[in-house]
Amino acid sequence: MSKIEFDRRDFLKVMGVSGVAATVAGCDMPSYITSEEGAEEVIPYLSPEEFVIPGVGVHYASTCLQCPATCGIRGRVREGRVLKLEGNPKSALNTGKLCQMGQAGLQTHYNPDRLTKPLVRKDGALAEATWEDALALIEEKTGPSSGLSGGRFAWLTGTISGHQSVLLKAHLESLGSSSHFVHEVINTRVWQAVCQDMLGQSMPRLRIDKAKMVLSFGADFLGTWMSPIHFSADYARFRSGEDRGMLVQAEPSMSLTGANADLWVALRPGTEGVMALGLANVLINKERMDASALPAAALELINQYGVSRTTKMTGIAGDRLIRIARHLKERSPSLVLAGASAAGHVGGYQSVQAAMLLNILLGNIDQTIEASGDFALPQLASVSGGTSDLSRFADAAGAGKLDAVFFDGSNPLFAAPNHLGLTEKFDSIPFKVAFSQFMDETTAHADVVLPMASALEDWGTHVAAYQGGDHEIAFQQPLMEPIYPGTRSFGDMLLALNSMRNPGSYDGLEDYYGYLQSAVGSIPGVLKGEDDEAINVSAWNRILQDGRLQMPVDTRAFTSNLSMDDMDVRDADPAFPYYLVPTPRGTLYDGRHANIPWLQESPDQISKVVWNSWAEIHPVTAAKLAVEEGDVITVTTPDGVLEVPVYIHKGIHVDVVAVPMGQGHEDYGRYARGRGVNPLKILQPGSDAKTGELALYGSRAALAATGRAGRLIKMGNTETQHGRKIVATITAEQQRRNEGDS
Amino acid sequence: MARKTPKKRLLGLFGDFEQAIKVIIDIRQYEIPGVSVDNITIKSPIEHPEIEEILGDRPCHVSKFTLSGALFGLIFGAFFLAAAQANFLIQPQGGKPVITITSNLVLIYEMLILFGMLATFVGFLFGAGLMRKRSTLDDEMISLDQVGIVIEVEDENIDPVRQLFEKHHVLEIRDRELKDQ
Amino acid sequence: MSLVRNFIEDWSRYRRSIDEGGFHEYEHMWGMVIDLDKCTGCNACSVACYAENNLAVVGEDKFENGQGMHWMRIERYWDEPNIGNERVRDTQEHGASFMPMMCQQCNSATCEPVCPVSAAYHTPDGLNAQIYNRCVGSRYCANNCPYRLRYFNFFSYYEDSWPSPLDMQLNPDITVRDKGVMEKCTFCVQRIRSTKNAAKMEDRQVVDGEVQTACQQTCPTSAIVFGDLLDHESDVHKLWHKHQTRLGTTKQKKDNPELRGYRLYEQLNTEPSVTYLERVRDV
Amino acid sequence: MAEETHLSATKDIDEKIAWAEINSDVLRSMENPRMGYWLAVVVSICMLMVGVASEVYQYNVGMGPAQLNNPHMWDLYISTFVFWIGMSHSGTLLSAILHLFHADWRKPIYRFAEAMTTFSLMTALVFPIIHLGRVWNMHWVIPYYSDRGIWPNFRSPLVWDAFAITTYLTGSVLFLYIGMIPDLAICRDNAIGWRKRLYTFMSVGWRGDDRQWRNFRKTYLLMACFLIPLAVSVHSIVAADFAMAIMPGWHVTSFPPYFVSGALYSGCAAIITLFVLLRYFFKFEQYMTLPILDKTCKLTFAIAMVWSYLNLIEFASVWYGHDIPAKEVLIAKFTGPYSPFFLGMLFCGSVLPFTLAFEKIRRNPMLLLPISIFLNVGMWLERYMIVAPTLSLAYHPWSWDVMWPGWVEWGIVFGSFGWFGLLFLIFVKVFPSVSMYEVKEMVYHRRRVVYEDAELRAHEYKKGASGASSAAPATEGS
Repeated sequence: MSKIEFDRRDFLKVMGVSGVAATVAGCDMPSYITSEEGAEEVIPYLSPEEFVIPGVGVHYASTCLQCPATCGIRGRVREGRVLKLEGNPKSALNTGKLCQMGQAGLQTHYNPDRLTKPLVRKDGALAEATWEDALALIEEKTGPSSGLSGGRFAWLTGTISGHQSVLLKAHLESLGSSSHFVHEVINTRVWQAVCQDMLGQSMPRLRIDKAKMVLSFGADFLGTWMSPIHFSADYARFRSGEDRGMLVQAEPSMSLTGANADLWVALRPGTEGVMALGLANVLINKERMDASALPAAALELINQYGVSRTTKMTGIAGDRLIRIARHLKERSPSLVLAGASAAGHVGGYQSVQAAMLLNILLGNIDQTIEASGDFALPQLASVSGGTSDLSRFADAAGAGKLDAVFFDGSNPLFAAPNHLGLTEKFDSIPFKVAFSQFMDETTAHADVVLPMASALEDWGTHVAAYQGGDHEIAFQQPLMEPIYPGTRSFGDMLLALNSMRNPGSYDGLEDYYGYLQSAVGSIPGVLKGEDDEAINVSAWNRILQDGRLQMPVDTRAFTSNLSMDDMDVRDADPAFPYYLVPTPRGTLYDGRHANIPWLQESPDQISKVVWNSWAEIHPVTAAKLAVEEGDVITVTTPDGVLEVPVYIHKGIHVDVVAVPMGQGHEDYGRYARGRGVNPLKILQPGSDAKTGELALYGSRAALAATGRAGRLIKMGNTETQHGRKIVATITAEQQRRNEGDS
Repeated sequence: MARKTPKKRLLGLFGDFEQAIKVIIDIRQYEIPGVSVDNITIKSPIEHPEIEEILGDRPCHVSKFTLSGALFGLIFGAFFLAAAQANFLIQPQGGKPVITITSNLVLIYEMLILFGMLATFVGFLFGAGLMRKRSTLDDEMISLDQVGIVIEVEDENIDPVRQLFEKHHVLEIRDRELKDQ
Repeated sequence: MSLVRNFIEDWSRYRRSIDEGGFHEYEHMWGMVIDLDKCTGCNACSVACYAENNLAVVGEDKFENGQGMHWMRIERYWDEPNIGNERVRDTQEHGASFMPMMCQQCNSATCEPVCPVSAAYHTPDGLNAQIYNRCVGSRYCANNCPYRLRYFNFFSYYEDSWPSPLDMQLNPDITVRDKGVMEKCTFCVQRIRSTKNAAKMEDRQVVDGEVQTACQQTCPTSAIVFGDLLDHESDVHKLWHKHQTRLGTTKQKKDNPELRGYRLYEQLNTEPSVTYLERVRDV
Repeated sequence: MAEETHLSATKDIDEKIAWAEINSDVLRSMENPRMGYWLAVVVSICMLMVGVASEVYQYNVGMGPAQLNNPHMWDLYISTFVFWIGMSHSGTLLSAILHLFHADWRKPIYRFAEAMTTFSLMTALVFPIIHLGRVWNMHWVIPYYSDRGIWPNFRSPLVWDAFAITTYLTGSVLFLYIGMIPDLAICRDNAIGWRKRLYTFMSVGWRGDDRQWRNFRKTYLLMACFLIPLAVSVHSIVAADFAMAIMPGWHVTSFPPYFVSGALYSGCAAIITLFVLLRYFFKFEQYMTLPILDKTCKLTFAIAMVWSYLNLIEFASVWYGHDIPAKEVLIAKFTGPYSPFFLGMLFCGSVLPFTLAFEKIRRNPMLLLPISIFLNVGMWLERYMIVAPTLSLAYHPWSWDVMWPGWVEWGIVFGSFGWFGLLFLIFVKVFPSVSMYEVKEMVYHRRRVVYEDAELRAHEYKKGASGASSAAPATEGS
C-alpha cells in the first residue's frame, strides 16, 4: 500500500478536482493515457494535473458493483490509471475487506471485450452507429412522439438502487409504465418475503457474530448469500474466543460455507423445511423447550414431523438430528438461516418459513435476528431482484404486451431456463435497447446497444439491500477517466432519457454528477444546513472521500405474524432419479464474471477446477455410473441435456448432481465464449407458490456415462493430506480452553 | 663466429632397439673421443625406459611444475573464493557463514586439480622441449619402426662413430653441420 | 582492504548471530500468522495477489500443464477416510481443510543456497527475496522447495496475458516477468519498501499495521496477520508469542501442547516465517 | 591360418604384427571415407539439426513447450545431462586407472574411449546450458570480476558443476591430447596438404627424443593420477546436485558412489558399443581383439554388479530409514506411472548384464552390440528415474504431478546424440582412433616379456600336446 502522506486538505481538494475533471471532461480525450482501438498514446508529464504526483498512488473511495452487495472499495490510482481495488475501511458493510469478485472488478473495467461504440441493428445485424443516430432511434421509438405509453414499455435491470433507481422510475413514470423487471438469479427474495411476512421487516440484521451456533439450510453466507463479505467478518468473530461458535450446514451440495462447517449434513433437496420442523419437534418434545411463542397451527404441524418421519424424508440419521437439536438448545443464542437451496423449490417459501419458526422457537428474534428498520429514503432503497421477474417478463414478452424494453445490468437470455422460451419471446419484442458494457447474450439480441462506462468510470449512489449495522448510501465515483471515449455513463443516459420524455425538466443539470450533487444536497442536513443555499463543498468532498454517507436508522421493532404452511416435498420421478443443483459460486457468480480471466483462472473453492464446468457427484453415484474423475457424463432433464466432466467428492448428497452456474456462454467475450455448460438452461419448470421465484433447485435429472474422458483442469493433484501435517485440526474444546481471552 | 672445431650431428637409424642399445653400450665402454653419453639423443617410435636407463640419469622437471601448479590452485582457489564471497554485496547472511568452508572445499579441490593439470601440461611442453624450432636431422622412419641415435661430434671424430654405427648394422647414417645458435 | 574489512565485519556478524539466536541482525523480520480456523477458502487473497503482483493469467492449456502462476494458492484437502477417523463416512461431514499457501519466507531457505547466481537471497528484512533480473532460470530453487511455491515463467506470458487495455492495470511498482525467470510471493515487498521509505523520510520507525500485504488486506475474515516479528508490540509477534511458536527450532517446545501455532514442515529445518494456527472443528 | 585365429581368440594381441602394419592399418582408417561414413555423418547432422531447431524454438518461446511444469522443473534435460556425464567417465577413468595398473590391454582401445569421454562431456555440457530459462545469461555462473560486486553463489552445486565440468573437460582434453602427440607425429610424417599442416601444428614438434619420451611418461602418469580423483569428484558433484537437495529420493548419502558406479557402467557399455562398431567398420580385428572385448565385458559385468548393489542398498536404506516421503517415492517408482521405466531400468541395468557372465556372449560382437546398447538404455532410464519420480512426488502432496516430456525436450535429447555422433565421426577420420605407438609398445613387450597369462597357460594345457610348438610364448628374433 502506498500511503499518501500529504495534507488532509490537499487530499480533499484532490477528491473534488478529480470529480470535476472526470465529469466535466465527459467524452473528451483523457488527459494522460488513452487507449483507443489498441493505439496507446503516452503524453509526457510536462504539465501534469495539479493533483497527480508521478509515482505516487492515491486512493479514491467508490463502490463495488460486482455483485448486489455494494461493498465499499478504494481504488489505488496512479498516473491516471486505477491499479488495485481494496475494501473501503470506512464502509460498515465490508470494513476494508473485499472478495475475489470485488478484486476482479479491475478486469471488468479493463476488459478487452468492452463495447466501445453504439450498435444499431440494421438488416438483422448489429452495426456500428454514432451516438446521435442511436439516440435519435431511441427517441423515435420511445420519445414523446412515438406514442408509446403505459405497460407497453418496460425496463429490465439487475438489482438497482440509489439515484439511478430514482431516475429510472422517473423515466418509467414519464412513459406511464410500471413495468420494471428486476432480475437476479442469486437472490434472497424468498427469505425477504418470509421475514416480511413473519417479522414485518424484509431485511432484519443477522448477528452471526453474536450467535453461538449457526444452523444454515443452504445459506452460503460466506460465498454468495446476501452480503458475504460482511458476514465473513461476522463469521471471524463468531469463530474466535472462548465462545467459539458452531456452524452446522445442511444442504444438498457443499457450498463454501458448508466447507467451513463444523458439521456438514447432506440433505435431500427440498427437505430443508422438514428438517427444521423435525428439529423443532425434537426441541419441543425431547428437549422440552417452551413453545408458547408458536401458534397452534405451527405446533400441530411440528408434531407431524417426528424424528422417524423426518429421518425418512431428509435422509439424516435420527441421532444426528437429536444431537443438532441439543446443540441448538445448549448454545443459545443461535441463528437459523435458510438460503438458496432451501428457497429454490416449489415449496421453498414453506422451508424458509420453517427455518424462521425454528428461530422463533429458539428465542433468536431480537437476539441474533435484530430489527433493522427501513431505509430512511425509501425512494433510494434497493430494488432487489429475483427470478420471478424473469418469468413475468417472459410471460409479458410472450403475450406480446411489450413494444419496447430497456436492459441494464442483467443478462436474462443467459439465465433463463429453456422452458421459458425466452429467446424467441425476446426476439418478438419490437424494440430492445441494451445499456451494456459487453456483448453478452442479451445484448447480442438487442436492437440498439449503448456502450456503458464501467463501474469504475461512472458516478452513482447505491443502497445495499442488506445493511450491515448503520444504514448508508454508498457512493460510486469514477476512479479514472473513461478508457473508451465512446462509452457513456448510465446516469447520464438516464438523464438524457428523462429529458427526452420531459424536455426541460432537468435543464439546470449539466450531467449526472451535477444531478447527484444536487440530489444529495436535497437530503436534509447532509450538504446544506437548515437555511443554507449553497452546497457545502467540503461536506460533499468528505462524502466522496469516505465513499459512504451514513443515514439515520429508524429502527422499527418486529411485528409478529406467525403462520406456518405444510411442506411441499415432491417425490422423485423414477426416470430422473437425481436432483440437479445449479451451484452458485462466488467466482463466476451467475455468469456475469465469466469474462474475467482472473476469475476464470481462480480455482473453484470446492472442486479447484478452473476454466471449465464440471458436475459434482458422490462416489456412490460415480460407482453406479462407473466413471472416474474427469469422465464426461450426460445430465438429462426433460428440458435438455448437458455434457460435462465429473468431479467426485463426498461433499454432496448421494442423489444430487451439482453443476455450477456461470459457464456456458455463447457470447460474452473471448474469455467466456464456448466454455463449459450452463445448468440454468435445462432447469425444469416450477416456481415457489408464494413468491413466484423459480424453483432452481427443484429439477430432476438422469445421469449417464458417455465413456469419454473429458478435460477437467484442476489446481492440485491430491484430495487428501497423505498423512502429513499440512492442515492440522484440533477440537473446539481444546481451542476454547486455551483462547479464552481473544 | 665460426668454431674452431666444427661440430656435426650424426644420425644413425637402426632396425630395432637391441642394436641401438648395443651402440650406446659400446659408446659407454669404448670412450670414443669427443663423444659423451650425455650428448647422445635417442629417437624412437615408442617409449623405452630401458634405453633411457643406459643413457644415465637425465633430469625431468614435470613433477615440479605439477606440484607448484597444484599448490597455486589450492592457494589461489582458497583466496579467490574467499575474496569473492567476502566482497559479494548481496551475499546472504541470514544466520549463515559468509565464507562457506564446506562448499569451498569442493571448489578448491577442483581448482587444485585444474591448475595442477595445466601446470603439468606446461611443464611437459617445457620439459620435453616441444614447440620450438627443431633440427631437421630427422627421419620419418623413426615414427614408423626405426630407432635413431643422434650423436654430436666434432668433425675429426666422425669416422669412429660411423664405424661404430656400421658395426651394429646401421641402416642409414645422416649428418648435419651444427650451426651456430 | 575492503576485502579484509568486509570479511571481518561479515564474520563478526556471523559469530554474533550464532551466539544470540540468529535473528538480531535483521532490521525487520517480517512474519505472518494465518489462522486456518478463520480462513474460509474464499480465494480473495489469491485474486488480490494477481492484481497486486502482476501475475499472469496463463489460460486453460498452460494451467492444465501445471504452468499456472498463483503465488498465493488456496489448497483444499478433504479428510482422509482412514487416518484419524474411526470409520469411513459417506459424507465430508467436517467440511474441507483450506490451506493458503504462499512462499513461507524461510529463514533457512532451501532455495537460497542452491541458486547458482544468488538470485534467491535473504534480505536484512528476513525476506526470502528473488532478484528477477539476476535469475538465469536454472530452476534448482523450485526443485528444492519442499512447499513447491516457486513459479517459473515457462513462456513470455506478458505477450497474451494482458490484451489491451488489461495491461493498463499492471502495477508499475513491480516488474512484469519475462520468460525464463523464477518468481514467487514476496510478502508484497513493494509495499514494504514504500512504507519503509515513507517512514525513513519522516525519520520514524515503521508502525505495526502500516504495511499490509495484498492478501492480508483483502482477507474477508482477517485470517492473515502480517507484521514485524522483531516489534514486540506487533500483532504478529503477539500471536507467535501466544501460540508459543519460535524461530530457530525444528520442533516447537510448548508449555501447552494444545496451542495452535505450527509451521509447515518444520522438521525439514527450513525455518518458515509463517505460522499457521490449526483448524478447529466442533462436534 | 587356423592357428592364427586360435591365437587371436586367446591373446590380447598378436605380437607378430609388424610396426609398419600398425601404422598403415590405423592411418588407412583415417582416409577415404566410404559411403557409409558419409551416410552416418548426414544422419548425425540431421539429428543435430532436430536438436538445434528445438533449441531455437525453445530459446524464442520459453521452456513451456518442453512441457516442464511446476513440480517438473528439470526432467529430461538434467537426466540426459547426467547420462552424458556418466558416459564420459568410461574413457578417462578407465584409461587412467588401467594405465596406473599397467593393464596393457587398454592400449588399443583407450584412444576412442578417451575421445568418447571428451565428446560426451561436450555433449553433456550443452544440457546445463540449454536447460537455463535464460540461456543468454549463462555467463553469470562463471566467476568473473564485475564492478557491481556480484559473484556466482559458490554454495550452489550447480556452480560446483560448472567448476568440475570445466576442470574435467580441460583435463580430459589434455589427457587425450597428450596421449595422442606421438601418434600425431606419425600422422604428420605420413600426411600431405591440410592434414600435414594440422598435424605439424598439433604434434608440437614431437620427434620421439628420449627426453620427450621421458617427460611424456612422467606427464602421462601425473595426468592419470589427477584424472582419477577428478573423475570421481565430477560425478560426485553431479550427484551432489541431487544429494544436496532436500527432496525425498534425492537426499541420499549413497548417491555419489552410486553415480560414479553408474557412470563407469554406462561408459563401459558405451565402450563396448563403439568397440564393436569400430572393429567392424574400420576392420580393426587385429587390434580390437576379442580377448580385449572379453576383458572389457568382464569389467562391465563387475561394475554392473557394484551398481546393482548400490541400487539395492539405496532401496534398503530408504525402507529402513522409514522417511515417509522418501518411501512414497520408492513405492511410486515400483508401482506408479513411471514403473514401466523403473522396472525397465532394473532389467536393463541389473538383469541384462548377467549375459556377460557367459564367455560365448562376451566374445560375440554381434550379440554384444544390442546388449551394450540396452545396458545404456537402462542407464539412461536410471537417470530419468532419478529425476522424474522425485519431482512428481515430494513433500507437498498438493503439487504432486506426473508429467511426460514434450517434443522440444525429446528433440533436444535426440539432437544430443547427433551432436555426439558427429563429433565422434569427425574424430575418427581426423585423429587415429587406435593408439599406434602404444600398440607398438604392446606388441614389442609381448614379444619379449615372458608371457605369464595364467589363462593362456591353462588354455595351452587343455590343448595338450597337439599344437604345443606354435603356442609357446613367442620369443625375440623370430
